Amino acid sequence: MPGDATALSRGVVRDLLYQGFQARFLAGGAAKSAGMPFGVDIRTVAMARAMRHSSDGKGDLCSAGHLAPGPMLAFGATPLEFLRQLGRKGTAPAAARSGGRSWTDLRRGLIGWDGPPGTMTQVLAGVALAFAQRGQDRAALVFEEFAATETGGWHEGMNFAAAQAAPLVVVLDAARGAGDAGEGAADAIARGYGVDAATVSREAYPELFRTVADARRRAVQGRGPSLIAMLPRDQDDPWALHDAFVAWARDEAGVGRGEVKAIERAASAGVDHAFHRLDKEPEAAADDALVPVCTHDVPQPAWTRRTPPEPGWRATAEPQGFHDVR
Amino acid sequence: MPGDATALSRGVVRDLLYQGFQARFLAGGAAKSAGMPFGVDIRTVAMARAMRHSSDGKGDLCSAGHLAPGPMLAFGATPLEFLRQLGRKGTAPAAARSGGRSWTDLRRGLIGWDGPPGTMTQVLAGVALAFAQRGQDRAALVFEEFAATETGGWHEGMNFAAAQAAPLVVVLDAARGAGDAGEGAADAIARGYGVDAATVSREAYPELFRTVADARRRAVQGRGPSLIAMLPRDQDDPWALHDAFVAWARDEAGVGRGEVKAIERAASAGVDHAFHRLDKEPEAAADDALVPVCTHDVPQPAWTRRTPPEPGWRATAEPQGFHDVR
Amino acid sequence: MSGELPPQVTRTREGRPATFLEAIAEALWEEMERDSRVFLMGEDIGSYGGAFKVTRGFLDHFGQSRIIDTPISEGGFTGAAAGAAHMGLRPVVEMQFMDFISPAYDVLTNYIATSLYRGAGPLPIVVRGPVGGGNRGGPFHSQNVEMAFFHTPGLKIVYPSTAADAKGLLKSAIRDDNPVIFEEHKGLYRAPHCREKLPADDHVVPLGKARVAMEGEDLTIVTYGLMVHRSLEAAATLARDRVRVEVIDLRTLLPLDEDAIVASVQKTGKLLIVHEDTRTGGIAGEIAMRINERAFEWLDGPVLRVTAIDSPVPFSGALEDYFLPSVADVVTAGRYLVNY
Amino acid sequence: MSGELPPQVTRTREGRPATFLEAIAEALWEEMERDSRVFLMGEDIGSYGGAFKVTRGFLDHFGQSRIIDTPISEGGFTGAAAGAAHMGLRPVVEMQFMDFISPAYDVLTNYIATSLYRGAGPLPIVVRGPVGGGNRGGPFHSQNVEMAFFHTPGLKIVYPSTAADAKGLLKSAIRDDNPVIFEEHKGLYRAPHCREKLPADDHVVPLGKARVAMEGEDLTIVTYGLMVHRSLEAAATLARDRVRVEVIDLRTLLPLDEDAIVASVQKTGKLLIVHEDTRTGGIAGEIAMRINERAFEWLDGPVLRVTAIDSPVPFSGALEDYFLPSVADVVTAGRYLVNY
Ligand SMILES: Cc1ncc(C[n+]2csc(CCOP(=O)(O)OP(=O)(O)O)c2C)c(N)n1
Ligand SMILES: Cc1ncc(C[n+]2csc(CCOP(=O)(O)OP(=O)(O)O)c2C)c(N)n1
Ligand SMILES: [Mg+2]
Ligand SMILES: [Mg+2]
Repeated sequence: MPGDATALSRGVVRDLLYQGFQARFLAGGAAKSAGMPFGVDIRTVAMARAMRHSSDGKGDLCSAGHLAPGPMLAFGATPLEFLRQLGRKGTAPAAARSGGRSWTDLRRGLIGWDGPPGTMTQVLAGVALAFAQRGQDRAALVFEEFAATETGGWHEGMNFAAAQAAPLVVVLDAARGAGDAGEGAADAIARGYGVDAATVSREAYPELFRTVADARRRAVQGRGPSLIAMLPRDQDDPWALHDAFVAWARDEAGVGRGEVKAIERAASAGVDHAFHRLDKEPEAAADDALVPVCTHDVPQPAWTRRTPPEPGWRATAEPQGFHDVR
Repeated sequence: MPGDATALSRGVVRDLLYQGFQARFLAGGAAKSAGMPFGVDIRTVAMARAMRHSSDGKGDLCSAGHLAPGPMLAFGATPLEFLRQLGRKGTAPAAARSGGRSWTDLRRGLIGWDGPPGTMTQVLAGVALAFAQRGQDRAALVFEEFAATETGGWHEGMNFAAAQAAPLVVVLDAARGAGDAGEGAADAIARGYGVDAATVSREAYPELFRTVADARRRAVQGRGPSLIAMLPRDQDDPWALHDAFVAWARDEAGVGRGEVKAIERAASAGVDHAFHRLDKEPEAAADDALVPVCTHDVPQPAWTRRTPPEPGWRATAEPQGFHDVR
Repeated sequence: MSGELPPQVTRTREGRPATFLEAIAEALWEEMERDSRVFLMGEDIGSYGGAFKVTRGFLDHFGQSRIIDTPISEGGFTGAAAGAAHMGLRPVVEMQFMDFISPAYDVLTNYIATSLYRGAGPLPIVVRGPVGGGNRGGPFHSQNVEMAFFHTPGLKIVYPSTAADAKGLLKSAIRDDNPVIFEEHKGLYRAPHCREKLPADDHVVPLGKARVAMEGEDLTIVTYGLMVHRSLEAAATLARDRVRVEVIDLRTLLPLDEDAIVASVQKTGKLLIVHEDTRTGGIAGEIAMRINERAFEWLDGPVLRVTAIDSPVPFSGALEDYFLPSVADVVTAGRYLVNY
Repeated sequence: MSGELPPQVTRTREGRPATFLEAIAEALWEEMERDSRVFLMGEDIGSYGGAFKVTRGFLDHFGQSRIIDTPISEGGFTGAAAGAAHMGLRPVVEMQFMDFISPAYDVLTNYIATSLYRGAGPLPIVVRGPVGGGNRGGPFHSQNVEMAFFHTPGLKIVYPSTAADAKGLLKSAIRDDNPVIFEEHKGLYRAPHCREKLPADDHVVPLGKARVAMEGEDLTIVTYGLMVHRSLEAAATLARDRVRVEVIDLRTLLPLDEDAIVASVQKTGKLLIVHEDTRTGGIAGEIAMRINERAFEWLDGPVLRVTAIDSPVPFSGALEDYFLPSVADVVTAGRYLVNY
């Protein structure tokens, strides 16, 4: 395992605990009202840790997808941000104009999407193309639900990345536990594009990390994209892998029992603080809906609704009865 | 080779000769003015002969694609129809409202398309689905240019056919001689869908026939679609395979030298006749453009153009100066 | 086939009022019973019964060959529907949310809509699914899709506003030989005020004919879908000022029932168009144009419109409510126009 | 990089008049020289030089990383353009024919158009290519695509009518931070009457501003693209009857230069809209609506339109000519309106 295993493990433990505490929020019903299950899968966090993170817009890019937004934690998203997003707060990314469990912050390498599967493989292929064009040591990572492979859009993105040998790592995510990704499926698909493939199942953290780190290294060396499929994890206990990893970090990766406890306390306090603060934050303001859709548009309220027609547009008489409704 | 080899070979010889004589039309410039090269590839004709033809709407269906419309001959299209289509005659299928080298006649099993590649794999997958739903002994055959595999639409069609085990045979056509279909490419793609694959190169007629006949048999038995890739043929002499086949039919398949000559004379006379007749046929009439786009629409000319506005629509004065322009 | 009928298709047989959603389910069920060529395709419509449970119980009754669960590939299975229609079947395709019709835009506009014109024969296909905002679904689960297709000759577009119309129009759409886009507003699916007793006989409402939802002399409101209800509410408010509003429910957007609009405007002289869809490029434009062409002399004021604002559908409830046209907006514009 | 410039980008440097197509090539070349973030993607644009040879010689000069030959996957490479734009590049995407933009409909309307609103930042992407009929291309190589996108907030649509505008507007589109659909009429590409000397300095024409192509007092014709030329011909015919026509060339369709149209209608009182695109759901509707909203009192006659008929573009020349709006059609409608 490359780099400082202990430090990396420490980071993942932190991410995992954040995820765990956020789950409370869901249990409390807030996510239900937001209409979306919140996937938890240690493996996605571990994999995202194998990328190069930075908060200055010079690191790797990651699209965490719909299922398990854990990778966003690895890329610097905070619990408070998730809570704001799910809670539709005015302080949320994009002032709650867009939903989902992920949002975009290009400086931290976060790129979010709440729409059709497959699209982000196209978009991240283009991101990766830009890295390659500039000869940068950067790569893109996209998590797609396995069903994305059913869409033509995903194929076009994958084929484009392969044709351009773009530094892209595509993970087919089974975080929601769907039994789609049969053993060998990713291999078969990858062969059609002539790209490398791997399948991960219940591997321990070092293997997960190494699989992505290897794919990333090949990618930035110009050896093209890779396709990594996750096999579904145990549906019965979504936390089993999670607990196993914490145990591993503590007992084998040198993080230590006391340190795990300390991280746990800090994460808990952080999430508590976030909840506390969230309560005081305002809902999005109604007319935030009016922000421009193009960069230099002047937002124009439709005149029959909130403002009277332009003066002079009618020559013969003053508008009447216009202001008495609301 | 199943069935009566001699009779089948006889049919193919006829188709080939038709193709050959039509090439004269192109040399004469008519196809150039129609803006399209006319692909000639014996192999597509031979493959189409392996399907079940009928003119009562109960046989197999074939989409010959853009490249080599030869398979349409096998399904009963006549040289005169091709010439009308290319010549934009009013007698052409659909009165020259749609172009391309193929058109639709469902009774004969012809289904044409002049638009984006990939689409017909979707459509024929649905045709095949209908056959399967009714338990009929029918299958669908689609020729796509190899580039269709780059489109997401083609993947969605192929995946749908595979998921439904629809009786569909997909041929990736290299008739225009493009060097796209590398050995093994179809295999690799087919694996992703779990369907059977084959590659044909310069095989003699019996092998071409057998490949499709086998795929058809598996298909109607409910064993799903097949993907057949054609490797590019010799670019230098597009007629080499053609001549080789005629020689084979004559010398080995029992058609006989005299008989080949007779077919040749008949085909030549038929094509001559078609040219002759074509000359006398009218161009499409301008207002054929006005046929309805929905079944029971009354076609409505836009009133500001060919007809005056409805009487009474203007209360104050008669329209003036309306009829003096054209 | 199992003997028991799923509850959502039995309301009319039992003489009970049906919701809009149940009316849709009844139409599908009855047409599948009536005509073995009709079959359904869509994501999770089989054992799962569909995202909104419209087709719950259909798989058991009609079997796998007529209730087809598809991969996520709206373009691919809509293209397959075209092929099945060529062969004489009558596919009804469900989009899980109509927002997801966009990957099928190519095959719908290029292949399916042009088929008759190209001499390839008519394609009797219905593409149906939930549309519309107010559900906090954000930009990808709230769209109205009519204007993506309104410009394409060869397609029909239907958008019912009542349970009875939903049933009658869907039956007509399935029997129509042409491709029909059929929009069902999520806000009507289970709305209590949309629950009504449906005619017990084979209830068919012809395509292409608008409905006068309320008669009046002073102002014409042309609208459709959920906005019919908003407009009727606004009309009730205006009635308190003795303003008599005529509300026309288009029911079919393409072909547009121009005659019905012209007749009403010739009576009232004032026209307000209300649509939930965004403003620029919305259907109000085509209606204004047609009225200019055919009834300009009868206009006693400008043709005006109340619509959503020009942006994607926002996620937050406060933003979405602001984005959508409200009853108050309709009242404001209506009063303005009446006093013009 | 090779020292010799491809001929189609040197007309202005050599002080010679350029065709519309050469103007496009010059704009691309100059913007690529000026800004290393600009790059091109499309089918066969590299060594083949593009279906219309717009980019002939570009590959040699700019190299493979900035002239990217793509697979046939309009959705996929348009999506990739979005990613590259996120990273600060400025992709210019060529559709071989704009008809083939339809597989990219999903990613353009859902991902790209909504990016700024979703807080993901603006996406400076130009999608350009040949449009329009009259080339005997049949239904899949002749379409105008503006109405597929006109309804989508977040996109801009540009449709130039002259060589100078083609160059100036394309440069503006590339510099614009928003996604722009850029339509180039094939009938103008090599039209001799469109050949003109272009301003030798960095010629930029702002988006969103219409142009008065001819001044007049009696009738306003609002139009764009090839129809500007048809309308000017019609205006010349009408001038022989002393009818003074004002011809407005929209140049940008979205955002629409409403002020320019209103100002003209306030002068003439009569408005005729001419578009090559099919009739129902065409842009004429939105213009009629805006004029109703803002200049109804100035109208001395109905807003009328001359357009193609409601069908796919027919293949045969005779049919296509009938389908397309002609000079005579514009004269007929113009005369009718002036005498109204
Ligand atoms: C274009 C498009 N079609 C349909 C949907 C709706 N949709 C979202 S996820 C999903 C199913 C995903 O299946 P899978 O990857 O197997 O995940 P699972 O839900 O089984 O865990 C569907 C149909 C969508 N978001 N976009
Ligand atoms: C959606 C779409 N995009 C682009 C085109 C234009 N087009 C037609 S054939 C073709 C190239 C086909 O390549 P290939 O299969 O390799 O055939 P070749 O021309 O090389 O023989 C292109 C780009 C199209 N018809 N449809
Ligand atoms: Mg699943
Ligand atoms: Mg090729």
